[in-house]
Amino acid sequence: MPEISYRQALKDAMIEELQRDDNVVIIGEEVAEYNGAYKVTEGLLKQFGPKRIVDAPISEAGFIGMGIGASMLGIRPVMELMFWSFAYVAWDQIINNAASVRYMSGGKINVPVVIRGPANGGTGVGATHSHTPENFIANTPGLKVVCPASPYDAKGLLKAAIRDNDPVYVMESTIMYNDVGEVPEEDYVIPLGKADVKREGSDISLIAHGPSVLVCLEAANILKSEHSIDAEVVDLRSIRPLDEETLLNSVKKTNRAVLVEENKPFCGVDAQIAYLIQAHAFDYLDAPVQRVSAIDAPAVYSPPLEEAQLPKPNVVVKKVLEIC
Amino acid sequence: MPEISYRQALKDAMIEELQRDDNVVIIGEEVAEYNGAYKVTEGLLKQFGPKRIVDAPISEAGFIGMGIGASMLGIRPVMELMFWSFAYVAWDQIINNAASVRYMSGGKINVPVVIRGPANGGTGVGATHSHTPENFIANTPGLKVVCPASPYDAKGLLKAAIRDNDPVYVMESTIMYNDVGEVPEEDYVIPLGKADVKREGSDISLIAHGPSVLVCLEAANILKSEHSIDAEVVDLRSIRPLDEETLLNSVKKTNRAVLVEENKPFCGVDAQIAYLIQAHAFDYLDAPVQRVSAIDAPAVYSPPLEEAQLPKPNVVVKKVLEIC
Amino acid sequence: MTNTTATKKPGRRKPAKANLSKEAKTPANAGLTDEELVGFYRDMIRIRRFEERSLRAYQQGKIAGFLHLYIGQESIAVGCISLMKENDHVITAYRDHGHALAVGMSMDECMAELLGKETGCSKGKGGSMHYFDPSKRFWGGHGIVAGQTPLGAGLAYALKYQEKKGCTLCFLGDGAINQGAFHESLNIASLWNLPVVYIIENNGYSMGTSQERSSVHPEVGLAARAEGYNMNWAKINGESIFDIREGVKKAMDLARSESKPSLLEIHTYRYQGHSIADANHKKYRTKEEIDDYRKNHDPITLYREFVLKSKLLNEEQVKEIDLAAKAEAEQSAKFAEESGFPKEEDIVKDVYWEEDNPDEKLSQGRIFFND
Amino acid sequence: MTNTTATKKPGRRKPAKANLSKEAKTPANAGLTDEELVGFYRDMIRIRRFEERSLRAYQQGKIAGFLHLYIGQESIAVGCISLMKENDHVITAYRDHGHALAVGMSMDECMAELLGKETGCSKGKGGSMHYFDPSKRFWGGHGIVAGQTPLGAGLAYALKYQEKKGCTLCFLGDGAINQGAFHESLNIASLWNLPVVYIIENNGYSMGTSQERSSVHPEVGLAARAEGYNMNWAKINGESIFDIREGVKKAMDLARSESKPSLLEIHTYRYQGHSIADANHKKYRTKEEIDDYRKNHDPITLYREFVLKSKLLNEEQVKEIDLAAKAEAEQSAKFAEESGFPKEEDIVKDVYWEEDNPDEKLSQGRIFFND
Ligand SMILES: Cc1ncc(C[n+]2csc(CCOP(=O)(O)OP(=O)(O)O)c2C)c(N)n1
Ligand SMILES: Cc1ncc(C[n+]2csc(CCOP(=O)(O)OP(=O)(O)O)c2C)c(N)n1
Ligand SMILES: [Mg+2]
Ligand SMILES: [Mg+2]
Repeated sequence: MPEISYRQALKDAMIEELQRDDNVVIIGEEVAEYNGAYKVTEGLLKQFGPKRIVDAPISEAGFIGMGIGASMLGIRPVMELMFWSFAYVAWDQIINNAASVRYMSGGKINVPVVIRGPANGGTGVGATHSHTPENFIANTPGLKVVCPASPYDAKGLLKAAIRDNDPVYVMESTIMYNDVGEVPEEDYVIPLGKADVKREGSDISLIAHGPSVLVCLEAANILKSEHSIDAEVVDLRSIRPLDEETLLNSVKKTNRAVLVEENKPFCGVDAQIAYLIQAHAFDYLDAPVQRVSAIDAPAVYSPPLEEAQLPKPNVVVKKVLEIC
Repeated sequence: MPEISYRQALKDAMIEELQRDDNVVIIGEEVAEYNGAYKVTEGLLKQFGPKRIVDAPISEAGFIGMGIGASMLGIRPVMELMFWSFAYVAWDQIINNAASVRYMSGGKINVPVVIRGPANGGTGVGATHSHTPENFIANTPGLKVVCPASPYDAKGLLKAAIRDNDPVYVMESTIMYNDVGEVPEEDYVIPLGKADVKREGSDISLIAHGPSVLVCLEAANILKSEHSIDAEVVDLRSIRPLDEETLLNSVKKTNRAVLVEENKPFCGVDAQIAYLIQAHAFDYLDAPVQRVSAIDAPAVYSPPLEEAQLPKPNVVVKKVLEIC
Repeated sequence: MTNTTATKKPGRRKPAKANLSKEAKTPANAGLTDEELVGFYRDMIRIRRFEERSLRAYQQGKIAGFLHLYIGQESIAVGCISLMKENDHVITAYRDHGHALAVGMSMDECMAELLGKETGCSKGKGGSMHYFDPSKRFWGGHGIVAGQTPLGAGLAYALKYQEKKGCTLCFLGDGAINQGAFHESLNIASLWNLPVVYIIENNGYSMGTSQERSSVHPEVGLAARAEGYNMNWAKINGESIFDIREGVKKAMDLARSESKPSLLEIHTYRYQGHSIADANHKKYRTKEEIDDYRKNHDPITLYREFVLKSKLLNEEQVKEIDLAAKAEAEQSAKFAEESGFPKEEDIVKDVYWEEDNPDEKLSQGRIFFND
Repeated sequence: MTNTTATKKPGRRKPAKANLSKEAKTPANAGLTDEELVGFYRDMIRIRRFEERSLRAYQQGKIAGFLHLYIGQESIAVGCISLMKENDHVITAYRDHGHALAVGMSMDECMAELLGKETGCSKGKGGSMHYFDPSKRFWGGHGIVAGQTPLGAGLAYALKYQEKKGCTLCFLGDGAINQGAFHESLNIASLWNLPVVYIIENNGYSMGTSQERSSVHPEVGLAARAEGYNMNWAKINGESIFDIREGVKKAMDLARSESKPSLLEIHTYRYQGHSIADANHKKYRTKEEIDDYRKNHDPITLYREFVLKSKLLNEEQVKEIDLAAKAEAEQSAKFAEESGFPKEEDIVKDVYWEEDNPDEKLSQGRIFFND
């Protein structure tokens, strides 16, 4: 299988879906002539022309709302947010319109939009630019949200998102854009709501999504080599829908769980996962579910502090050792 | 002690703080000449004049951002959102500016704003108007959020919020505005972050905030009279800061907890509370922490369905019986 | 910028007195058949009678939440929507009953929606503010002020993308012009030449706030903000359905033929409170002002005079139409009351397309999170 | 609407060639002392040398994230801020180094902030986009496009509320005018007569998007959108610091004396990429365009010619000032490198006032949620 980057995987997903369906259109700031702020859409304008690949002014509420409206008539907009942090200027469109139109119309309308872009810290862009709102999105019935952590997942999930008839929000990571991994050449999709056991293990379940999956894989290596602890790493991939079965099965096997995410702790995604585990695997738990989240402050700029603020393998290891 | 309504309690809090501090100013849509969409600010314009009580155009991002800016120079704006649902058109100001300016300036600036208004369902206003974003707010370091459930709490918490030098968001409930309760005539504040045991009990802890507190009190009565179960009802009052001690002590005493809220379940406030309980009172728990939340869909309009969608005493009772 | 209509009178208090007999001869109206002309009367009266009946239902406690009545503004929905062709679409705010009836939705489904019944146009899930019927090219009914304005641009975008010669009518209130999303929409619509016609129904108030207390704008009118976006605009006297049609048709033609957007401001008035819960509505405006509009500027009264004067209908026929509208409204109330409420298990339906179409479902996993 | 300055030339490609000797005699400039005039040169050069040095530090990998350089636009920050009096305040976007130095923040604290050091103006917590110094009445440094525009209205609101005769300068970019929050701010500022001067630094591009591809506006200029809000506006040639001072002073006077807002558009140019990571910046514009600005329209070069021609300084003195600025920048880099990083435990400081002032703390309970 060829190895390609996470960025390329996303781009390939868009190319294939643009080719498959004339109604797919890419809209966002700097996606066309500039080739994408993070080059995820590089070359698309050249290949598909300005009708399909559209540069938007800095009007997120305007162009995202516009995409939602267009989708009601059958267009399938894939809209890039340069950062997911900028979703907040368009929040009403994202939360009220995209999520509620189907419901409030008694099911007469659907809103097949995709909103994608990076949502991560760790790149020195400070508090205004480092939000990770997958917990807010997953809180909102009517929306779906996925956080791919590998090139394979990025392509398969984005393709599934574009084909989905409900609004699906894809949260990527600028830190992973250059990561390389195996991606098949054939057409494939990854169903939303299917977790992936990225490493099998028997002693503890490390459950994560997005870039924290990589942190957990590293932690698992350390645990194995330095502490002979065999950790299972479950990558949620999709937050809503959620593969509850896979994560519960893992915990039922290992009897312990540490949840890792970049979200801030209060009502982060892992608050919900922790609740679900204790609710549905209570009798299997040998220790309380533990969490590693971003340190609870706005995203700090100073590079060494920012690194310290985000989940790190050694912190995960420490948490594991507390309950193993 | 005189009995006054929740609405009057909020108004009295504002009157007292307007009198105490010349920098307090009330800004919002229809707060002045119209006397408030829900009459919470009735009479204030007459008493304090148009400099202190200010009608805003329907520009939530504009006037709330303006209040945040004014607060940096020492004004203390108390801004009304006609519904907290409308926060979403101002979300960037509320989440990025109010929460991060202190941090990003290295502590040189503070932002003593209050944003208040109702956040509840149950009044037939549909999906766009029934959001309860206290979980989103509490997720955000830099912000504080309280949800008073009685006239006494409403006054004491709002006064504390206005005196606070950090941004404090107050979530009220249109359903409780007419509720009456004892409120002292003397000046008092309720420290943020102090929960209130609204009913003592030994068999189970019902933990709630906002209107769900009243649901729990009713449920406790039914549990007592029909099932001889003695429930303790803990009203969080403040979500961030959070009185973890009180809620943990309650659970350590009763060994069981049902958490009740109007939030949607995924990453609702109670996801975090459940996590905290299992993390810090694991060995005390005789059963998994259970939750009763709004039924997981956008807020439905149809009155009987809306009633069914929100937490009800009988559903709480049923949940309790499952684990007692 | 060109200004497509001649009616540019500023000021709320003194709208131009319409002259319908004259205005009926303008290009957009001259070719109307008698049947169409009578139809306008029927359509306006049906809206008014429907809303009067709904007001009664509200007072009887049968309707929850808000009820934003359109009474006084009927000429706008009927006039504008009468110009719609096959590829034209419409979207509006929460004051949506008039538009819904004008596009041809039935009183039954509209009244049932108010009562939260499963026979309602949104199965009882949307309520008064959230009517929808895509089969009639009616895309809501939106509760967040100006929240529909980017959606309106999007409907127009889709038309253009699909190379359909149509346009979108996107209605909003005078208070809504101060929402940022609306300005973003104006820039996008003009920048990309989207065939959307934004129509401000300027009834002079946003809740209890008069237009002057909420918006600054050039003296000629608030639609003149369009100039900042190089956009065509016009100000129209809403008491004349013919003026409305004349002004709106120009904008719709511009959209259909050149794919250019417009911003129109139609001067109108609401007699009721902002919503029926608005008990204050005689405090922020004078009784005289309301009475003056009712007596001298009511679009239906003026139109009735026109149809009588031009002998399209006689007194008897006018009464008949009125009685028929009342009976229809009454019948819709009966229909609504006799309809059933949706079931509790319906709460989680219509949330996700996929859950409602399990045969075509591709996702897996858990999607709802109550235990 | 009145239009306070005479410079209304449309079009990016051909800015009016400034004539500084003439413009130095306009009312706002005629009374300037030699010291002040020399000061402008020094201030502009200091900004440029600082940023050139920071660019080097960035290339050496010492700065994280973005670095949005102001090179080419220095006359604006220096010209505008030179007009500030005791009760005037300033706020801007992420391209904020020039404004920070112009208000008198030190190169040391600014460079240290870029390197994320505890000696930085925001203790290393804000970074390049988020400089602050309220003691200099400088309120940031804001990363979200147009997010500072309501804040700017708020600073003006506070001044008015406190009955201080001052004004707020709120800077934004040409791409920022399409954010809704900005429009809401314009309406509020004009409706309430807030003493705020909005200054669009129109450098022709928002990232890689030329002004024409992002905004529609009247031919006379994008500041003319102000007319939609009955607001004073003007277009100014940014290559002349005197033109800037002349135009901005009128607006500041209007704000201070009549408490009226303005929207100004200053034509300028950036030579570097949008941020230093913008490797594309020679693709979306021609090399000729950049060179033309550098050669013929550079505000510092033009000003150097002026000070030489008017004999305020001789070649030698000019060079000295330049060398001093370079040395200061070099020294700031040394200072920054030698400074320490904040400590890990500082991450949770400066979040809440109350936590930082435990003696005055009134709240109870848990406020941070890591275990
Ligand atoms: C963003 C937002 N803010 C506030 C409201 C509450 N609200 C509903 S209607 C309304 C007044 C709108 O007035 P206008 O746009 O003139 O329309 P009209 O009601 O006159 O038809 C307000 C303030 C809302 N629904 N959405
Ligand atoms: C709401 C929002 N959307 C997008 C961005 C990303 N972004 C940062 S600067 C910029 C371009 C702004 O251009 P302009 O306003 O002209 O200012 P300039 O950079 O030219 O000074 C963009 C798109 C952002 N920071 N905030
Ligand atoms: Mg109105
Ligand atoms: Mg620019």
